[in-house]
Amino acid sequence: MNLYTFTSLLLIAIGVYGLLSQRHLFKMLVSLSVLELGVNILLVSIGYSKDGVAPILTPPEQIINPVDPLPQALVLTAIVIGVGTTALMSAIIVKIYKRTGTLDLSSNRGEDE
Amino acid sequence: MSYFGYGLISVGVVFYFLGALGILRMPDVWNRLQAGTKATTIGSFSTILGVGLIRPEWFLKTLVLVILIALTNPVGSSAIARAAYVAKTKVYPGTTVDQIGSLSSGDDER
Amino acid sequence: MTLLEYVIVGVMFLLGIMAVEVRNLFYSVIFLSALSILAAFVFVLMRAPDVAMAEAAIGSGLLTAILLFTLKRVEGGKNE
Amino acid sequence: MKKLLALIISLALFIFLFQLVMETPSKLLSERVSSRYVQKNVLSSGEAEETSANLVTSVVLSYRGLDTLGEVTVLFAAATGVAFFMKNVKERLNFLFSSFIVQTGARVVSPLLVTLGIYIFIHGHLTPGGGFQGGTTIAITTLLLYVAGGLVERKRTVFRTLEGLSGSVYVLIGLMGLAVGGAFLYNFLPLGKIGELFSSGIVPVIYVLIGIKVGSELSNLVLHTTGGDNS
Repeated sequence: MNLYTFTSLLLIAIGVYGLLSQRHLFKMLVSLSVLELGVNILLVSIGYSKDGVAPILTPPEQIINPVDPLPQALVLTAIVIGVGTTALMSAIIVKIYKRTGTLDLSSNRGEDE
Repeated sequence: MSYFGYGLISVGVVFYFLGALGILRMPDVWNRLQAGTKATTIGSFSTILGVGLIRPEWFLKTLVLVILIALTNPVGSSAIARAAYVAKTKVYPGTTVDQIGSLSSGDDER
Repeated sequence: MTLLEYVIVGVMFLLGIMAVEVRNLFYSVIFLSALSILAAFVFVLMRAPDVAMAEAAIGSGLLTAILLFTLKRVEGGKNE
Repeated sequence: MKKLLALIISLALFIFLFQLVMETPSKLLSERVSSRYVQKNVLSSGEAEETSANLVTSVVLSYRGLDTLGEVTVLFAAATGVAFFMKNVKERLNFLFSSFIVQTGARVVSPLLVTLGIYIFIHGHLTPGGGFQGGTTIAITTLLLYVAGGLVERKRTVFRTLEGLSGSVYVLIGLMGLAVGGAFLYNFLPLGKIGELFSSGIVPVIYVLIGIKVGSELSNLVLHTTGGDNS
């Protein structure tokens, strides 16, 4: 348990709080981005060790005590996919705005009941 | 050689301090932008070149960095200033000259 | 070094709360962008330079631009 | 009232996750899954997975190469979805601050940025960086040219062609590995020594392809998000 894991848990809690409390679609998108950032930091911080070095081999010697490269590879692709899904969500938000004229979830609750 | 590099880094730190002071003390957006951009451009130049003089094997890389900063920093600050003008930000009352307004008064909307 | 880490963690916490809670949607996007830059710095501190490069390029550049374009399309959003 | 409930729920989640992380034991280096990729020497030139200097690249393209193909496909699906949803949006976004200075600056800086992106993804197996980061840099160049006044509006078919071509060549290299060595994405090129540019077999080739694919994909995504006539 180091400081970065604590940070990531804080960010995850903030994201969940935003998703639960906000009633505006764009704010929910921002909350989801914060949540995603927290999950990325959590995954990398699991592989972090305090006296580790970066997992890049430099020519003179063997690498002694690197941090775990497996979560880093996972997070690397997760970040790039995250921007794709965020763009998809924002396109859907634009479509919803063109259809209904509002993005506030509490105002058009009566339509689907 | 390396003492000269440390001297350049000290000059850069002084310029950074002046830039921060200007951002705190200046009255409106354009004055702050001018203080910040000019001071930090010179500060970044001398700091990066100082690092390049201390470690001579990095000198070419630092030169490339200086060229990139010289290309991008004025363009960025000009874009920010123009955006602030278009957005009708509040102007410091002591300002006397408005050259953009006199030049393109009609076709501001483009 | 540790003082720097504590300061960064505190600022990240504040920026996260501001990004979720602030009324103006434009400010919300800007706080999210600043949070991404600090997250890239945290990745550098965690010895993950690859992830830091991707996060800095995407979080400050592409994600902010896409969210701002969306915000301009929905005419400011009219939050409340 | 509702905010209080949300606060209580998120605090409970935070405490639950905190307990969970506290009870997870931290593993030693030799017990990790990735220890085989970590313990390698610069001077040796052994198996296929041991000859790229960047361990993250080695994990991304050797250990999880098929996953990476799937992830690039997910990105393609997201870009297609954005194009579908933005199809009927007619109006373009205009930028009032695209002045003469910005246009000239974008024209000067953009070749340097594209060169930087290509450098990043060619050296992906030696230094930090790789296909994903270089592709993102190229997409940011597209964004810069768009903001500077729509200098890339005619390049959409180029991006689409490049993206389809690189994806096809990725699958083709995988099938060639299947034909030569009996496994999909088998590393059939000569391996070389760690630290040189032409080393570690098909890894730099695939990373260059991923860089081109991600760059054109994200550029298409940006151009679709800005709307206009998507054709």
